[in-house]
Amino acid sequence: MESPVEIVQHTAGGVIGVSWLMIAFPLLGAAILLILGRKTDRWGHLLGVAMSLASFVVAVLAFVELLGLSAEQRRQAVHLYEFIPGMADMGLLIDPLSISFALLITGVGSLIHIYSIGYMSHDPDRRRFFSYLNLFVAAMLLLVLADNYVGLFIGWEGVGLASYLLIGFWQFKPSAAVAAKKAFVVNRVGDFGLLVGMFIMWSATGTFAFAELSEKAGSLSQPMVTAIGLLLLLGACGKSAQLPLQSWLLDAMEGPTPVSALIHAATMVTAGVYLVVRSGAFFFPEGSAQALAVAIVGAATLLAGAIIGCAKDDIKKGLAGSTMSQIGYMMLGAGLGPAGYAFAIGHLITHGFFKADMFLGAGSVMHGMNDEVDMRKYGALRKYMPITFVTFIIGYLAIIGFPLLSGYFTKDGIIETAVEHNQVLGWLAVIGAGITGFYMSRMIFMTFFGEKRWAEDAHPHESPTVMTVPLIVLSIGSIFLGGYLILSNRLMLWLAPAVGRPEELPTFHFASTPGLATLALVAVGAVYAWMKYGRAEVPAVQPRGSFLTTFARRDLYGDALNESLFMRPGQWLTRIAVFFDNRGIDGVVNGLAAGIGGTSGRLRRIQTGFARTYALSILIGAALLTGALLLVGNI
Amino acid sequence: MSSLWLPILLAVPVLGAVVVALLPKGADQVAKQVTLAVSLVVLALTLVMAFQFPSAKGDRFKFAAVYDWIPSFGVHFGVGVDGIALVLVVLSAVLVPIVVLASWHDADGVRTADGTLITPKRSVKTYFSLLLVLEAMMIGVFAATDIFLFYVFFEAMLIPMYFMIGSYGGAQRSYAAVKFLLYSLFGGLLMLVAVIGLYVVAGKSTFMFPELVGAIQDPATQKWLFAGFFIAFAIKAPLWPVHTWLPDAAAQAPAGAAVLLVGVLDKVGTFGMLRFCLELFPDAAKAFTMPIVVLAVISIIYGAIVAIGQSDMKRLIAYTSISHFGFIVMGVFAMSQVAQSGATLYMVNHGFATGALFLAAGFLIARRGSPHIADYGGAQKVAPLLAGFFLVAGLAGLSLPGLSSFVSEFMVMTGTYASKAHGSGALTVAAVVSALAVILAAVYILWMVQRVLNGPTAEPVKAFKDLNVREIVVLAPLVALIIGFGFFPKPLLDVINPAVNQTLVNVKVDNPAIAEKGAGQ
Amino acid sequence: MNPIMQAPTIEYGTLAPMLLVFGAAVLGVLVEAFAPRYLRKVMQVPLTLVSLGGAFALVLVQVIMRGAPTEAVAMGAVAVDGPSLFIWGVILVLSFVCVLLVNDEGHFVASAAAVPGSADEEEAEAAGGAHTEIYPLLLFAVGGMMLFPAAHDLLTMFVGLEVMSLPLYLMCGLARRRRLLSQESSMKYFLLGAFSSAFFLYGTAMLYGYAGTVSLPGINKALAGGALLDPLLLIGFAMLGVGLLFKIGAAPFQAWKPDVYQGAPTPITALMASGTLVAAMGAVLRVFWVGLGNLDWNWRPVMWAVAALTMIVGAVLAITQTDIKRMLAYSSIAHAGFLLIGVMATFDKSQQNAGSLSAILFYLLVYSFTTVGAFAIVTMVRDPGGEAGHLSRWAGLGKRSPLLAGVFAFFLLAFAGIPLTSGFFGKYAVFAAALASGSESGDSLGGWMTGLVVLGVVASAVAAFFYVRVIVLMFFSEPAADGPSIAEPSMGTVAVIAVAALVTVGVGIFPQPMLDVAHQAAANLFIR
Amino acid sequence: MTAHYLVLSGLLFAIGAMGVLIRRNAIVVFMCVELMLNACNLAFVTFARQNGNLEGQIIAFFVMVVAAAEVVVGLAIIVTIFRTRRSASVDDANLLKY
Repeated sequence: MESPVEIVQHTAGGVIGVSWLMIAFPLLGAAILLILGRKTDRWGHLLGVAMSLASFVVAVLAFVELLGLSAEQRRQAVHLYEFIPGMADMGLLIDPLSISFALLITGVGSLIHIYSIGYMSHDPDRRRFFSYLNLFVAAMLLLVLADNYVGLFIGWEGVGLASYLLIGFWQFKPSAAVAAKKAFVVNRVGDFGLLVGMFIMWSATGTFAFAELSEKAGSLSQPMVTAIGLLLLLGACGKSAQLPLQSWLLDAMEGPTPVSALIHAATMVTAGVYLVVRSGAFFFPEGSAQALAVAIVGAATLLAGAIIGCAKDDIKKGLAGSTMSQIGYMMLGAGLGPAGYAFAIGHLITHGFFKADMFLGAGSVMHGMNDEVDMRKYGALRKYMPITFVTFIIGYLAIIGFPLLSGYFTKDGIIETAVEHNQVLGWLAVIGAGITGFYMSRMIFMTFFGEKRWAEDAHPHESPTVMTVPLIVLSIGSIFLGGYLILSNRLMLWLAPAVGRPEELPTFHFASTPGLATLALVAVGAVYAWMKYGRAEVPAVQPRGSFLTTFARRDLYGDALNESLFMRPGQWLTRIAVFFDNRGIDGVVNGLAAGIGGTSGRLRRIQTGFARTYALSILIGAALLTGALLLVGNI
Repeated sequence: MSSLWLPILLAVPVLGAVVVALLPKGADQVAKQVTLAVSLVVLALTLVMAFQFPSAKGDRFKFAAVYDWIPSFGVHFGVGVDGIALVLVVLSAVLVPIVVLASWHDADGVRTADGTLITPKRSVKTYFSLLLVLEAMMIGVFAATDIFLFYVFFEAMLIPMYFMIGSYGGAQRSYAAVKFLLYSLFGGLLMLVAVIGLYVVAGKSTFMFPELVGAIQDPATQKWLFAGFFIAFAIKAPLWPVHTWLPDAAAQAPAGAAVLLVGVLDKVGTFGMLRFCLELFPDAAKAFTMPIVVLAVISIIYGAIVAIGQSDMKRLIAYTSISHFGFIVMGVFAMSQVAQSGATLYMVNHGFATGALFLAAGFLIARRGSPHIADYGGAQKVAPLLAGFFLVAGLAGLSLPGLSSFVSEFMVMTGTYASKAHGSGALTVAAVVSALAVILAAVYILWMVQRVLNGPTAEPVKAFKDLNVREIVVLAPLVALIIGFGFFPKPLLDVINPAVNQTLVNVKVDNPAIAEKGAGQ
Repeated sequence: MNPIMQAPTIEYGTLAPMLLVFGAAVLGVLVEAFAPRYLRKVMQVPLTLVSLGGAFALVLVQVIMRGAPTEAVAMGAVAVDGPSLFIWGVILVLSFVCVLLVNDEGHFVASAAAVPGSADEEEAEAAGGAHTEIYPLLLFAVGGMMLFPAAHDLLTMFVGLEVMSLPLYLMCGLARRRRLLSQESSMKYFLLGAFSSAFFLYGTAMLYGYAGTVSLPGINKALAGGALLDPLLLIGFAMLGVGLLFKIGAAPFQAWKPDVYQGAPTPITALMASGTLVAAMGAVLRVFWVGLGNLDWNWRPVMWAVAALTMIVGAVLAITQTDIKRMLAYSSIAHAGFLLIGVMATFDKSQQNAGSLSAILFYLLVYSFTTVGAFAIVTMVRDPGGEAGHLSRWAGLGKRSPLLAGVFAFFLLAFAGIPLTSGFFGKYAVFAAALASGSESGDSLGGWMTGLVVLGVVASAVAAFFYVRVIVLMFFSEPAADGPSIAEPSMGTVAVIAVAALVTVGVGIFPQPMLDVAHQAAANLFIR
Repeated sequence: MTAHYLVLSGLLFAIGAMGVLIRRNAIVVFMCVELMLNACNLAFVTFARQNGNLEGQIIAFFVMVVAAAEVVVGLAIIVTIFRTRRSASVDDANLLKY
């Protein structure tokens, strides 16, 4: 799609000129903490927070500067240096889209940094934790700020690495190590798609830069564009845990809770959405095969995630399921073209707030309950950790789309646009909203209401201020942000220079059919949850559920599927290959040697030691010689 | 007017080797220090030379020096470097001092953390003088502009490495050493026939490479001679299915020698393909491209899969290298500027990455006394620094973006995909299939990391000490290079690109779209 | 021809080197006859060395003063031309070196006639003096070696053959240790040698019958005109071939080599492995190229097969040998095969001949020196019962005496033809010559030459295996507790090893001078 | 009419060769070799007659001398062996093999 506004090479100095500082600060922090190592244990976490805040400040300033420019000026490319001569340059693209992400990443990121000071206070490796967090922030910023796919890919893998390191932060737990590896490998499947997509771009256009690509994309043949789109979608699926590459996200909860909040809820997992929106040129026109694919993947995942969310007793896994589902909404939105982009990004931002809010809340709960994650061992906690309770409730209301809270606006936006574009997907999204209502309410009731079901040694208490403050800030965001962004299309207009905009701006109706339907379903879900978990007694051990329940508990058999489709055959293939290499190829080589040796061993027996035998051989030789000569002579 | 740079560069390590060899018995410490000093001098000289390279005169081969050696065979002592050769010479010069430091105690008899002796005490000065001889030959083989001289170094190189593996290696060392020597010797002898054939057929009564470019016109002859050269290089590289000597050799060799073996010696194979197979026999090269690319892709995937199944760290790393060499070969024969520059860059980066990985693994093995992955677990807890270096090296091995090997691998794959040299879509298929290795690489590296570094700390591992200063000094520069070139490969590429363009001109590939693209605007 | 016989003329100047050696030999016999036992050795050694040295000097004089003469002297009986002089020079130096080895105490039996372990052997031992007859015998053998390749007609060649062989037969039986083996080897060598020389002679007779003369040029002339399918010719030719190929030990006539090399006293083995091979190779070249040049399209295919067979047999059989001298014997068979590749590269209509010839001469030079060096080292590794022949005894030698093992390893690498050793250039020269002649127009078997070279390459790869095997034994395996002792080397032995090593290294790094010599020697080919 | 002589010499040569192969006693083997040499002599003389020049006859004399020398050496060797082994059988001497 022709991006409406040309990218202008940034000339004037100002903050945008030094916007690379955004990346540099946390990178520097990570480097210092990793290189100096234990020496920094005492103040390491503070440095981490400082660096993250610093880059937040830069982001804000750049944002302000960008606001100062006219809409036509709001795509500033900052050239850093020549990366691969003739192929790709290192450069940043500061435009509404990227800066919005930068704000989210650094803002929420900083809050989570602060929160972690408290959360990780007892961990001997807190310094290492912060170095990884900083590394993540830097990589994530490179991902969203880069002005070409190579730069984006570096960031893309950088966040993958950070996620790998943080999921496996408690690597002495085998489960954590495995989860980390799984996350990385599954992501690599997506990267494969992204890579091949880039091959095609290069061979077709000879560039990786967003600017040139969006110009040349129009001139490419339709099949080629479709191919690129689908391959990019594969990449997005990997990063954003969309079907069919969703399986890693639930295991990723092995990581410390702040990680789940920052990486696996607020920012990294949404990179897929960013990729799709940023690559709008290859998902154009809306309704094209690849765009439709995006929407379908989104719809499918939002249902799958929701269903999984219903069956989890592990509070973090429950939240992870809902994350999947919410990102499904964003994907759905992103699949609808410019009309949906604004809502997708909007939901992405608000989700960043309320999901982070709830994860941190969950973390705060675990903090109080000796890292217990099983909701069946919770209950009645509202009295013991009020702040956590309130903030969590706000997040909850936001996510189920309680009117006038953030989630309400953004999610509704997506649903309505979806219904306009594609009835089926739209109504599926509505259903998904209903399920969301159920499983989130279930979580609330099991955690904060009902009877105590604690372990003996549990002494729940409110978390320290350093943890509660971020909760409060986030919950405030969860309340107001959505309305601010969506009403009067602020976000859409703001993003327009970057991602374009539909011809006529949508107007938000508070009483649209899908909207009301959504509210109704959510209410139903919530009530059902209350009857099942609020009013009724929650069994301390998981009861054998119906087929559907088991189906959900097993993550829709995603792992089983991967295992039987890829892991097992892969292991067999490996064994066969190794055997073939040792016995087959090497066997031939050694066999050859042995063969020559054997021949030699047999031949030397001819040397009998009897002089007369030798004489005979001479005579025979003479005969042969004569015969040969006669033969050759007669030829 | 011939420059003295390279002759000096060759002479210094040789003299050093003689000095070390002549040291009195028991002067082990001195021997080590002398060796280190000499290798550092060589490094310094090389770097100075490298920085003068852009300004140096000479059309293609700079710092060229040609002296008559065996007039009646038309053999010259001809040396000189173009961009490709230069970066490889630099690679060798960088790795040697590191290896010297790394194998500081290898000949003293290695003891594990719990004090059990793995390898007995052996002659220290022999080891280090061999190392210096090897360095001279590595520099010579890349710098030779006379094909006969190249062949001499190519073969003579085997001997020091043979002794380093054979008398300083692990339990199976003599089997591995003999296998390595005979395999390479066989290839080399076939190449000898081709070399002679080239001389005879060309009838130029000289072995100087520049004069022999384009000397062979008849396609049939080209094919035969090409085969002679290629088989030798394929064994050296090593390419599937003649790769089986590498895992044995690399697994048995002391870590330092393994680094030079995989990091530099094997590059001679891919370097030879790029320099000789392509430029001397362009038509044959084009004719054989498809089969060779197929072999390369097989190496990539096959090597990766077999690597996953290895239970021995060093063997695993060796198989990953086979996979990586597949990439290099594919890049060389993709006949596109991007791919070939990528391949050349890959030769360098792979040297650093695999070098670091082998050394880190070597340090682990020196502590535990066993290369078997199963004998480890939870090393991160007790030796975080070592674990960190191991991890970074491993990530370079799976060519994580931001680390040097990514740039080269990416260039190779993109260049191959986009190569118009063969028109056919076959190359694009090859590129896509090879990209699958991205996934496999993650599996083999991370699974090893998981089994070695993660999980609960195994009993014998608890005794591990973290890296000492010497070991840090060994690994730090490599990791620095890996990260540095990961974000800023331009210096290398600026040197490589012109040389590769020259190659493509001699191969007469008209691939403008890519060629002028990659050449850098 | 006119009825009056004129007195034959003999160019003494030209023949001086050979005559000197023979003269010294006769003198040596007289010494044995008249000098008292305790004086004999004192007189024999200087006599031998001086005569050999003098002869070499005379060869140099010939070359320097008169350039390389190319004339048939002694009424066309002896051809003194470039190749002969080169071969003479090589043989003289080699034999000089071997004499130094022979000098070393303890190789030769006190009294060959005495029964092993009998009383009179005790006594002879006590008396101390070994057989000093060895020196005149050696001189006669050397004289024969000089005459053999220089002979210009088949009769002279036959005489040279016998003069060379008979003393060798005897000397083979003179080992002090392991006398049974020594005597056995001498008998086998004698019987088979005589047998093969009978073939040689019969072949000569047939050719005489065909051509009416035994002079090589005469035969060639006859071939130019005569019928080429005459059975006389072909049979005679084959028989002649048997005699010659037997001497160089080409398959299928190689059987004697391992046994004789193993049994004979090592210094004599060294002489046979170097001198005899050189001489016989020269003779082969002369016969096939001067005498039968016009028949080349006929014999080269056959020679192709012989060369191939020889290389393969030598390389393959060597792999499983357990005795070092036996292994070296097989390796010398393999090398004879490589040399035959060179012989293949010479044929009548070729411009390449000079090149090929010089390649062969060069190969002979480098190979024979390395061989002598290797055998010299073999003499130094001793067990109580004599030399430590069995390979297993060599295990870990590199640990006990690194220098010796190192030098030996170096010689082995030279045999294997690794670059920067003389052996590499030898192989290279021969292979190059073969390919060059193969690519020439007018070569009856162009492609086949390439095939042969490839075969040679494969053979040398196989051969490399057993050389490497010895290195593995010496360096990579732990020494046996009761390992062999290293004899305190005499000056002579040290000198031998030093010379050999020097040639191997020197030629390995700067082959040009030697190549030039070979080129000059081969420049105007054999006289025909 | 020289053909008969040639046939005869051929026969003698063959007989000698056969003898070498068949007989065990070293002396006899050696005599067979001598027989072969004499077969050659016959051939030489015959050809000399045929070609009408004297070379062949002269060669015959040379050969006799050589043969005589061979006898000396040969007998010496065989006798020594006999003294040590108390047997002149060629086959008994086969320590050197393989």
